[in-house]
Amino acid sequence: MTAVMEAKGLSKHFQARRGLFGGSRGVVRAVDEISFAIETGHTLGVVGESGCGKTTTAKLVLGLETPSGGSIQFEGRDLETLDTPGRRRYRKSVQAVFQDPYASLNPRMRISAIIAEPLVTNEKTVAPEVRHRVLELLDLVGLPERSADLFPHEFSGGQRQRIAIARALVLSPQVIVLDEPVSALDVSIRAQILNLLRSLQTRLGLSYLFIAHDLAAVAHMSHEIVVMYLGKIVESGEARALALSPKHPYTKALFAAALPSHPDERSDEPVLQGEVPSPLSPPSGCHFHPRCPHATARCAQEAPRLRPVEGRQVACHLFE
Amino acid sequence: MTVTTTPLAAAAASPAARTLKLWRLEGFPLIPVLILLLIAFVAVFADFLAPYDPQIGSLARRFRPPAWEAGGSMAHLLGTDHVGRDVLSRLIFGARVSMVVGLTAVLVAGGIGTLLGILSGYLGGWVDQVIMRVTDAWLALPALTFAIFLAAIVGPSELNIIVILGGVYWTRYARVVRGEVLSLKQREFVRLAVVAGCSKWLIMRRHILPNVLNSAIVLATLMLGVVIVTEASLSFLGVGVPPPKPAWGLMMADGKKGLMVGYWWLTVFPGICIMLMVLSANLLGDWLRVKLDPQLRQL
Amino acid sequence: MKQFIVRRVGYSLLSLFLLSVTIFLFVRVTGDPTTLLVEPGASPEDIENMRHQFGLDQPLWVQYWLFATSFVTGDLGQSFYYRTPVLELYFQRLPNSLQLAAVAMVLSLLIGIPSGILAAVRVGGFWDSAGKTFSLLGLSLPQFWVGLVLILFFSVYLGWLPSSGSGGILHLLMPAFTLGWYFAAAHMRLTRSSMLEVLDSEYVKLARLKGLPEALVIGKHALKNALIPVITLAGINLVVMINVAVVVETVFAWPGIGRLLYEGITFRDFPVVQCVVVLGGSMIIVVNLLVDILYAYIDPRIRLES
Amino acid sequence: MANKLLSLENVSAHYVSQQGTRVVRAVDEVTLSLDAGETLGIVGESGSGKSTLALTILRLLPKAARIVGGRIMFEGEDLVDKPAAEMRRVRGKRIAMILQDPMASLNPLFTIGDQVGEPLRVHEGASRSSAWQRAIDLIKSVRIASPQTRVAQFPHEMSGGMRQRIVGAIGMSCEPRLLIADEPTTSLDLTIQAQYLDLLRELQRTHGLALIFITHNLGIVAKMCDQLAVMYAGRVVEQGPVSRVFSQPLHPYTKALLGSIPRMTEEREQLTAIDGQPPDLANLPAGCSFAARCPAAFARCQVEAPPDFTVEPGRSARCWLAAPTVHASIDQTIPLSRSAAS
Repeated sequence: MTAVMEAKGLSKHFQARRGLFGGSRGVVRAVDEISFAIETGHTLGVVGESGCGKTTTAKLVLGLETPSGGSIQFEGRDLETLDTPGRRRYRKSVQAVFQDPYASLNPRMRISAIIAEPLVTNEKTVAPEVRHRVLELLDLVGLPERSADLFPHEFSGGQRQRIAIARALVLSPQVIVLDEPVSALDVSIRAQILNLLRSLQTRLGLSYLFIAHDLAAVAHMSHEIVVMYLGKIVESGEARALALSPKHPYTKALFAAALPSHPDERSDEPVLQGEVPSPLSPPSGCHFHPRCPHATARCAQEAPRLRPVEGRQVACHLFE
Repeated sequence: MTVTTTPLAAAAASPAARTLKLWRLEGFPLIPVLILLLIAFVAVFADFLAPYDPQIGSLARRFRPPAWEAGGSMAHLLGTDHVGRDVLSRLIFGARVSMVVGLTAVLVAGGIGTLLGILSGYLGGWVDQVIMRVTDAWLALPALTFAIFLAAIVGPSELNIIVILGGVYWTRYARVVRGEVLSLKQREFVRLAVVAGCSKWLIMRRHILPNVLNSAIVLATLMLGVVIVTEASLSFLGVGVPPPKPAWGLMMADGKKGLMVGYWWLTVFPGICIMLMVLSANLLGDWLRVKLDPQLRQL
Repeated sequence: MKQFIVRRVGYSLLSLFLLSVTIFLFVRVTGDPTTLLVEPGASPEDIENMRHQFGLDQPLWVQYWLFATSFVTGDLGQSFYYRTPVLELYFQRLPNSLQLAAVAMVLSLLIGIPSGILAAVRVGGFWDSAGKTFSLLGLSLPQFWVGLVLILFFSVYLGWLPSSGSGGILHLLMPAFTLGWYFAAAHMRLTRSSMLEVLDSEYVKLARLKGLPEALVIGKHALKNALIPVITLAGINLVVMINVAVVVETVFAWPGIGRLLYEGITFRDFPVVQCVVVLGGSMIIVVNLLVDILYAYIDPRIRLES
Repeated sequence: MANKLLSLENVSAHYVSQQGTRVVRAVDEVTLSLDAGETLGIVGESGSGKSTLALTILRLLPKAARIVGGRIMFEGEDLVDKPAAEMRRVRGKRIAMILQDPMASLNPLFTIGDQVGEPLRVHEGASRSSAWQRAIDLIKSVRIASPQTRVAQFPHEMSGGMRQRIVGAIGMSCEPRLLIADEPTTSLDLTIQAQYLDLLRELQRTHGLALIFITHNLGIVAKMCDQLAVMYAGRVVEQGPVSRVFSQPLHPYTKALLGSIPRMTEEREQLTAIDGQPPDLANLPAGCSFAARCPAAFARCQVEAPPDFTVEPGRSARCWLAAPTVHASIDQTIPLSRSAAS
């Protein structure tokens, strides 16, 4: 198994400073030295609550933000060291599908132009070829050919998300970042899109970075899962094993808080108390210690590192 | 695997058809649009429509009342002014002045404002800071006061008025457009365009500009009314279109002296013209705002 | 909070600076400043003297320095017409403008707020369209036209009210109404839209769900929230009113700052024009600053967000 | 029927457009009932009419909508033709409701004590000081520390979790018999959502409340509810005890819905996708409104809308397949997934 993409010690810090006379108000470590790998043809799921850094991670991978530290390696080469053609190739190989199907498509462009935009921008292609490719993709995502000449407002949410997927595929990328791709859709439509994404993965050998707050959807889609809390990875490992027997106290609490899919599965685990602290002033030591039922004095002082535990990575002093 | 979808027809046809229907039915401001078209028509064909030269009168025929008043005649349907010029002819040529000044000033203000608003909103950083600080400073001056100040410096002429009004009003445009751009910038299709490798300029042209156009049009229509009132006010105060050119505001300023002795037609008729034009522009703008741009409804 | 105020004051100073630069540049760059700054009909020697006095023979930045320092020290020049310092003239006229603005403001709030509330509560109904028409007229009708029609009606035909000048309350009525209508329309629109927004909020829905009588829902929960932006705008508008009354004061010959500006234009008395513009802009910048700081005291969320 | 806390009988609420040409049947012939202390989940997708149903019970429909038929019996009284002033005394006192966004539900300009005590003052004529005292007790009862100081604070001085609890306290202030929660947790993070559900559960236990959950999330129903009603296109297509409906859904829509959610506990290659879109409520088809998307539809479904078949006591479905004669063979007639069908 080879990793198509690998992040090593990746960080993104934001200066909490605004305007001309703002002055600095400290640093937000939105993403703090995280490492992960996306295997070829696999899905890496990222879960965590708001403020955990999962969206920033997606932006870093997409090149929408530049990392403050660490590196991203694509096909074994560091992005930093890539020359211009190399970067262009990277950009073509990594595409995205976002949450809101209504905001993802420019309302003033026809579907054909929307789907073709990445192609036209990046490659010299003649018009008939572009058209051919657009129709091919529409067929691939299950939309009729005549959709090409319509405008976005003529489609429902699920159909728009199919269009967004077609656009992401037009450059035949290797990695697609899926940032909450079904959260905005109705329950009965979600399954259509998840099924489509899975079948595209097997047919085209795509790798996904899948970000969602719906744990069951992530578990369903992913091969590996990364759990984040306040910018750090607290646990990562094989998806099913992690979902069924989480180890880190936060992962445990998170999965315990997930809603059951059947009334017989109601859990009586105690609910995690407290709220996620402000990322502007995260707790010392292990960020999770103020809410952790197992916290010791050491947790408040020393941040645990990720360590291998039973084929998984866990960042917790309990597992040393 | 099979991916099936509903026949598009059901989903596709109905919203489009509904939009068309709404467009036709819901409160289209027919009368205001007709009034604006009429004023535009009069402005274009003023030379053929006006019965007299608007700038030449004879003192022998001063202060003739409108035709239906005692002492009025059909020769001067709406009467004559203090130097015996035909009021109707002056109103007709005044329409040209208002239209030309109004439309070009809005175009100038809209052009500068939209451009700077997009640059400021999309590029952010120091470009945004510079543009917005200047905008803030300029907005602190009430538009009319600012316009008077500029007119006092550069002196009155039709061209100067256009430049002045454009210079005064672009800031309002820039503010609104910038706000719009900031929210568009957060929209996912703009982020996706970055992912697709589009350059900043391409994104501004293809993704930002077309999407702020609606707001810009609505604003332009509403601005037309404001600009015309300002132009008339400047003319009324004597720093607008220089006499003897027939501008509606100027006509009212001239007529003001006659008001106390009962020469009401000199102020009332140009006033009605200004009112009709401004009201029509505002009604059209209000309607467009609701139709084209739900986000501006709160404005 | 301290940081917020420092930042906000910084922005205001920057705005003042940019404003002064703008005014300075417009005067120097467009055409010959001597024609503006030197009295009409001055002899060539006088002009040469003045050029030296204003530093017009110096580099631009030196000129700006002279210009800025004279402003900061309160020296805004002499009026050509009245032969007195313009600042003195300005403060002579200011009380009249304040009087007019205060009455116009009271009128505009008395009309604007209740009609705005009514329009929002009965949205889509008769009062809503009546209010819309009223506000559209207020925003569309040129003030000089409204003024002249009022004069025509109340002074010429009915003879009830004096057409011009200052004196008793009767003199104030027409100019205050003319000035107030425009602002009443603006206040009505803002009251309506802010009320509609508040009526749609979750806490107003919850108030209804609590079973509160409708009068309490609107009078207590909605109104207080909806009026915050209106009162803010009114505060700023009071200062704006002082500075935009030029047309109204001209029509009714009301001896305020607007009238001073008008005299400045007609007598080609440029120092007066410049003074009115500079002080007007500064006043508005300062008021905006005060309102923002006050706002931050009332509502701490603003401090954190902006 | 008599001892039910709440029972809806053939309740319909329609939106009528201004010209009167478009009628949207947002709630259509809904029959439901709820015992004291019980929890009912009403599940549906957006536009299924579930939120309109909640507002119908409280008679707080928007102006364009009205109740066009049926009875809403609450503690033996019909709410439909209660005078407006009396209806107001039901809201907040006997039926409380919690809205989608608990964070935005508090008025920023009034103290917590004022807002918590307000229903007491309005409904029970409590004096300012006694309402304040009871507000302190209520705040304590939702387990907020130092209620004496909290009561005088403003909403922005509290964390999101505390505001949630305050909203719960407001709902409980007059000891209502029924609490309706409309999508109470959609905007919340998982652990915060769990805390909120926990709080509601606790309030229910301590106050003997009946709860109605309006949600699109089957997980909430599975976690919280005793009874379940599934809504589709304005109608309740299936209802019954939660565990029975989850284990043995009668209606193909329910079945597909249950099949479409990914599960943590089992590996599934394919989820059951429901093709197509819900119908336009202003232009419903002649037959069953789900027929166009139903994998098990047959000729009769297209022409005749099925009535509500009671399959066993407390369990019913609007589906021809649930008609007494064919009921036995339902599992054979409805394929689990679309791919198996085609």
